[in-house]
Amino acid sequence: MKLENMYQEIILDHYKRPHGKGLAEQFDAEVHHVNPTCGDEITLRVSRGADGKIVVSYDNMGCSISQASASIMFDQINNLDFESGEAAVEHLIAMLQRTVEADEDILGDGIALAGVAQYPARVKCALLAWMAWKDAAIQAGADNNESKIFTESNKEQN
Amino acid sequence: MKLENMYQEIILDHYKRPHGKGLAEQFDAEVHHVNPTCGDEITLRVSRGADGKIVVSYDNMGCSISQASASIMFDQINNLDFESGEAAVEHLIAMLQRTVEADEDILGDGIALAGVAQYPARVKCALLAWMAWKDAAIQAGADNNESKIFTESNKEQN
Amino acid sequence: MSKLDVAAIKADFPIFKRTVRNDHRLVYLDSGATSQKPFQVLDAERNFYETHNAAVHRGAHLLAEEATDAFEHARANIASFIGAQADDLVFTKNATEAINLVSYSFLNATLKSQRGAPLPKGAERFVLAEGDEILVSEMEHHANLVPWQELCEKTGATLRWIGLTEDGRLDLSDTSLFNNRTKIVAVTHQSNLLGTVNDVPAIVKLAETVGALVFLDACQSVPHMPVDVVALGVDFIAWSGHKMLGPLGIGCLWGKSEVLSAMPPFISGGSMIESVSMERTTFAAPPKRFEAGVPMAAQAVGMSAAADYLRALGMDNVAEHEHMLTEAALAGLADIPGLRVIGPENSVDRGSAVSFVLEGLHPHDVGQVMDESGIAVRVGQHCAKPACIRYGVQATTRATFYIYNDLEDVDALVAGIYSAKKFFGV
Amino acid sequence: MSKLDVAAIKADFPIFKRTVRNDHRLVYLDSGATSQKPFQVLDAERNFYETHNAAVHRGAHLLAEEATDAFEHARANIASFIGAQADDLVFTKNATEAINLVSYSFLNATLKSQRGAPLPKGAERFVLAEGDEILVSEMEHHANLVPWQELCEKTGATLRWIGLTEDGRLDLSDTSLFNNRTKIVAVTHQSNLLGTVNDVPAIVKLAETVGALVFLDACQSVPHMPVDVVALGVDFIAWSGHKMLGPLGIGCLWGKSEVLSAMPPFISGGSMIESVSMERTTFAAPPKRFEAGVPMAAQAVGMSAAADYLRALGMDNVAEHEHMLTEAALAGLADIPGLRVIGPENSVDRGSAVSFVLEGLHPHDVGQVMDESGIAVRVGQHCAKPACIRYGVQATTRATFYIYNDLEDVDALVAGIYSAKKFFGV
Ligand SMILES: Cc1ncc(COP(=O)(O)O)c(C=O)c1O
Ligand SMILES: Cc1ncc(COP(=O)(O)O)c(C=O)c1O
Repeated sequence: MKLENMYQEIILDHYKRPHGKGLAEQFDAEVHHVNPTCGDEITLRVSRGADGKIVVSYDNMGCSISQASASIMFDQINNLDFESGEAAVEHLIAMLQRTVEADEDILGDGIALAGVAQYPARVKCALLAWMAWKDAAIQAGADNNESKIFTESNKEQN
Repeated sequence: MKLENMYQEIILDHYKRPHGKGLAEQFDAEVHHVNPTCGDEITLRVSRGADGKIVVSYDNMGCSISQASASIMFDQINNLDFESGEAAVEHLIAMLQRTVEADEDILGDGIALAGVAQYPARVKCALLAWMAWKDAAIQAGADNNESKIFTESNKEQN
Repeated sequence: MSKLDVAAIKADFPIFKRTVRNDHRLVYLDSGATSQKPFQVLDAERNFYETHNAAVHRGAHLLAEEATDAFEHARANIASFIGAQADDLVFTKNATEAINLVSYSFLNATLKSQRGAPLPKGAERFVLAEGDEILVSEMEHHANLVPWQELCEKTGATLRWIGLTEDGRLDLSDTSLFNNRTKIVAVTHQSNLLGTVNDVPAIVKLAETVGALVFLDACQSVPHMPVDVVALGVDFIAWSGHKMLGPLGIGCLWGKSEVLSAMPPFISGGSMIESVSMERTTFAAPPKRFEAGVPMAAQAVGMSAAADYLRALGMDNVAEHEHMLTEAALAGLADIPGLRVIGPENSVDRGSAVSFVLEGLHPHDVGQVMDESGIAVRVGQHCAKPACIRYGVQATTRATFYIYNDLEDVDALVAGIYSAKKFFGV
Repeated sequence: MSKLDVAAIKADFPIFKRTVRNDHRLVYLDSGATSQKPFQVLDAERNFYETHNAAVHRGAHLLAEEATDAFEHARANIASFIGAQADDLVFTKNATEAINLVSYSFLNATLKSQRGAPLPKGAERFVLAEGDEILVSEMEHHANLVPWQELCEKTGATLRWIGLTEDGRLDLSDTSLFNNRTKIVAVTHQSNLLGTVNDVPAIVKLAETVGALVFLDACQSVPHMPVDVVALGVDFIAWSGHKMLGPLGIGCLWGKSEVLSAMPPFISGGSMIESVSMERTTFAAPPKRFEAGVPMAAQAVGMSAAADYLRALGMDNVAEHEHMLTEAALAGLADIPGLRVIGPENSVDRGSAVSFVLEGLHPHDVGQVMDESGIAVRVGQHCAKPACIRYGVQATTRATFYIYNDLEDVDALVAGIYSAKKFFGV
């Protein structure tokens, strides 16, 4: 059954016991991203260390995919510098668009999200936390070169 | 050829030598009606005599049908009272909708307009002058019972 | 018992010839979002293009005459479907545009009046002063909420709303919401999230006492029950073709003729004018005043065929059929542990939209398991986020029924929910 | 010489299988009003309904995914047809709505700014002050004139216009029309009445010097010539699907992405929001921000098939073909006594719309005689009354050519005019 490709054990584990959930008191930037069709939400905070490392915390509501993905995001990119974190986000996007083979070194348990690619309507769920991280990191001034690549369709505009 | 049913000799005569064209100086009400798709226009003035008879004058631009019909309108309803004029307008409408046999006593040369019924896009041309007359007569207060039947779709609204 | 022959109906809908995931038959429970289309509708639309296509109201050649005739015949037929006159029916691209047409009438009348620009007779009803009120409800679809919020934001009018009772009904106890500052009451006939059918006569009565206009969002009623605008006594209704077996890309606004005549134009351009110069333009009478540009004539013809299809079934029979399915669904759901229906739990004054949440399971996940066995339900906020918030849920799973659904589909829904629970071990 | 095989093309268009009045073959010279549709377009639309129909961007089930995919693929394909990115292309019901979307952006930005309501970044470009100017031309279709008149009437901005030369061209000699109060210059790419193709680079240059936005009405250019929005350098273009072989009921607005992002919403409702509460709504990014309600997905798929059809012919070849027909028509008309062409008399910078008047004959009567022998031309003011007034004519007869016309059709046109003269004895 294809469904089990998406809902792998490891995903359901992250969903039921998410890592790093809970907001830090101190932060340099906070973002709130939503998926307007289904109502999934994440509030995400980052603070930048002197060493350029970005510490992330978050709180969220949503489906198993969006929550598991946030938990995996925390495992993979908390305390990384912007470039490494961004590379992970790009790799996740590419995996979900099926343009690369998933690299476990970069995505960790995130490789288990590969099954989501079969369900285009769920890709947004898998990306929600990661895009929020990128937005927050940029808002915190972490991208020295002011990356122009970034345009997040769910970002608040008004 | 069906076309000759519409463009009967008598229509073309009215078109080339219209009766009563030219605006009177004195009037109780003036209206300006247009056919917005083709640009046909008529300015029409009425004055009401003490006897209730309505004197009409007009100036217009437009196709053969609209001009011939204005000329026939002048022949048929100039100097009639409101009820008789309105009856003629209603009869013309019914003829163009093919719901009655044309009555020459009422429409005079207007019975030659029967061929227009085959060309729905031209019905408006044939009605322009007659509807303008009715509008003007009502504006001049000629309809004692304030006829609510009348709603002219090309009447100016703003 | 239902008077509809579902097997015969299904045979009219080409989409049921395909299968979905894992070669399952399609159990389509998402007609609340959009309905499927019978071949009669598709044929009518195609026939227009293949034999009469031309720009309507814009030419005198044969095709233009035929196209205009087909378009205006469609208007008259659709109008008669709701007990209305052709001249009072405006075609829009969807119900959303129809609602905006009305909200922008207020904006435009207000601005034009402030600047002394010409306005149609009777337009005062659409002129807002600071502090005037617009009344909506907490169960509105975003389409019947956001346009009014926007109107208020741009004019200084105040948005107020009718709250909801625990069991998913309008709470009409606070009658002070209807007061002499209330300019329009805009509420839904049937909630697309809760299924509630609102008490329109009560609302009309309250509005009448304060002289407010009444706008009824009929998106979920016209396709599902007999609707007669005269009997309803409202000033406007709006709905979409695509939810009543018709094509996408067409909706309708019906308004009382004296109310429509009083409204200044919304979208302007060709075909809605009377006379144009560089300095000044005058406008046509309704419905043309509100139909700028080349209209969706083929879609009007298709929507008219949809009205014919429904009329042949009988709207009473349609409503009865859906009622039967709704009762069965509510009964089946009532037995499922951890399931909570969002909206009325009984079938009184209730349409066939059935929303629910399951403890410990997110709707997205429920929907996904169902989809895997061919059951198409909708998950999310259903463009009614305020009502979701009101009932403390982030999202719901929603099944909606229509003429091509039967009791087997209800059974599939119930079985699907059990599978989802099993899959996720809750 | 033309590279199009008209006989093969015609075979793709079902409407040419029918005959018209008196069993004549159809000589369709009214594509400027709306084009006919090839079966490839009709099949694409029907296939959407028969196999993928669902409300797009509103569900997670298989059909909803497929429908969303088809819709977004259509967007990308249509965008690429004009050299643009998918995210910068907004679907509307027709070009008229697209123009109103831009004119209402000015209105809404102005009002929201006056009340301190939130606005997108960059919205200042859309905020009008009393005395700011909107610049159009005297050859505009009503669709690109009336919305700007309405905007001025509601904001106190001033409408100015570029006049026309005797031979049907924009008179760009008065450069003071472009000044630092000019907020937007809205002109047509190709006149639907005169056939004139305007000098877009010259207009863009003048607008740039004063920092004005440039809106190009591309209704008569995108269907007929290669159009590349990047090369044009304008800020917006708008056009309709139905004039480029596509379905009725769909149009497009393309805008530079930073310009679209700066615009507040126009029509509001479902699917264009980010988050909604009773108190406050935030909005999605373009293009969704401008696509409230269930969109015309089937029509988008049909329009995309139309783009494919034209791309396969080659837009250069289409333009060349029409140019050939236009030259032949102008040559044929030049010999007719009492005939006056309204618009450029030669074929330089000129599309295939050929308007004319005949001494002593009203266009309605000319059109009627032609129609009787199967020739469909348009008569009237062509939604361009100011240009009719400018040239002192009450109305014109207009022939427009497209890919399914050939030299025989041009001959039929010329012969038809002679018959009309004969019939009326002038
Ligand atoms: C130049 C021009 N602009 C605008 C329009 C309006 O297009 P639509 O009626 O499809 O909105 C047309 C056609 O009617 C046109 O020819
Ligand atoms: C109650 C209700 N109102 C309004 C709408 C909006 O309809 P549309 O998206 O067709 O404009 C819908 C459906 O989406 C609805 O269910």
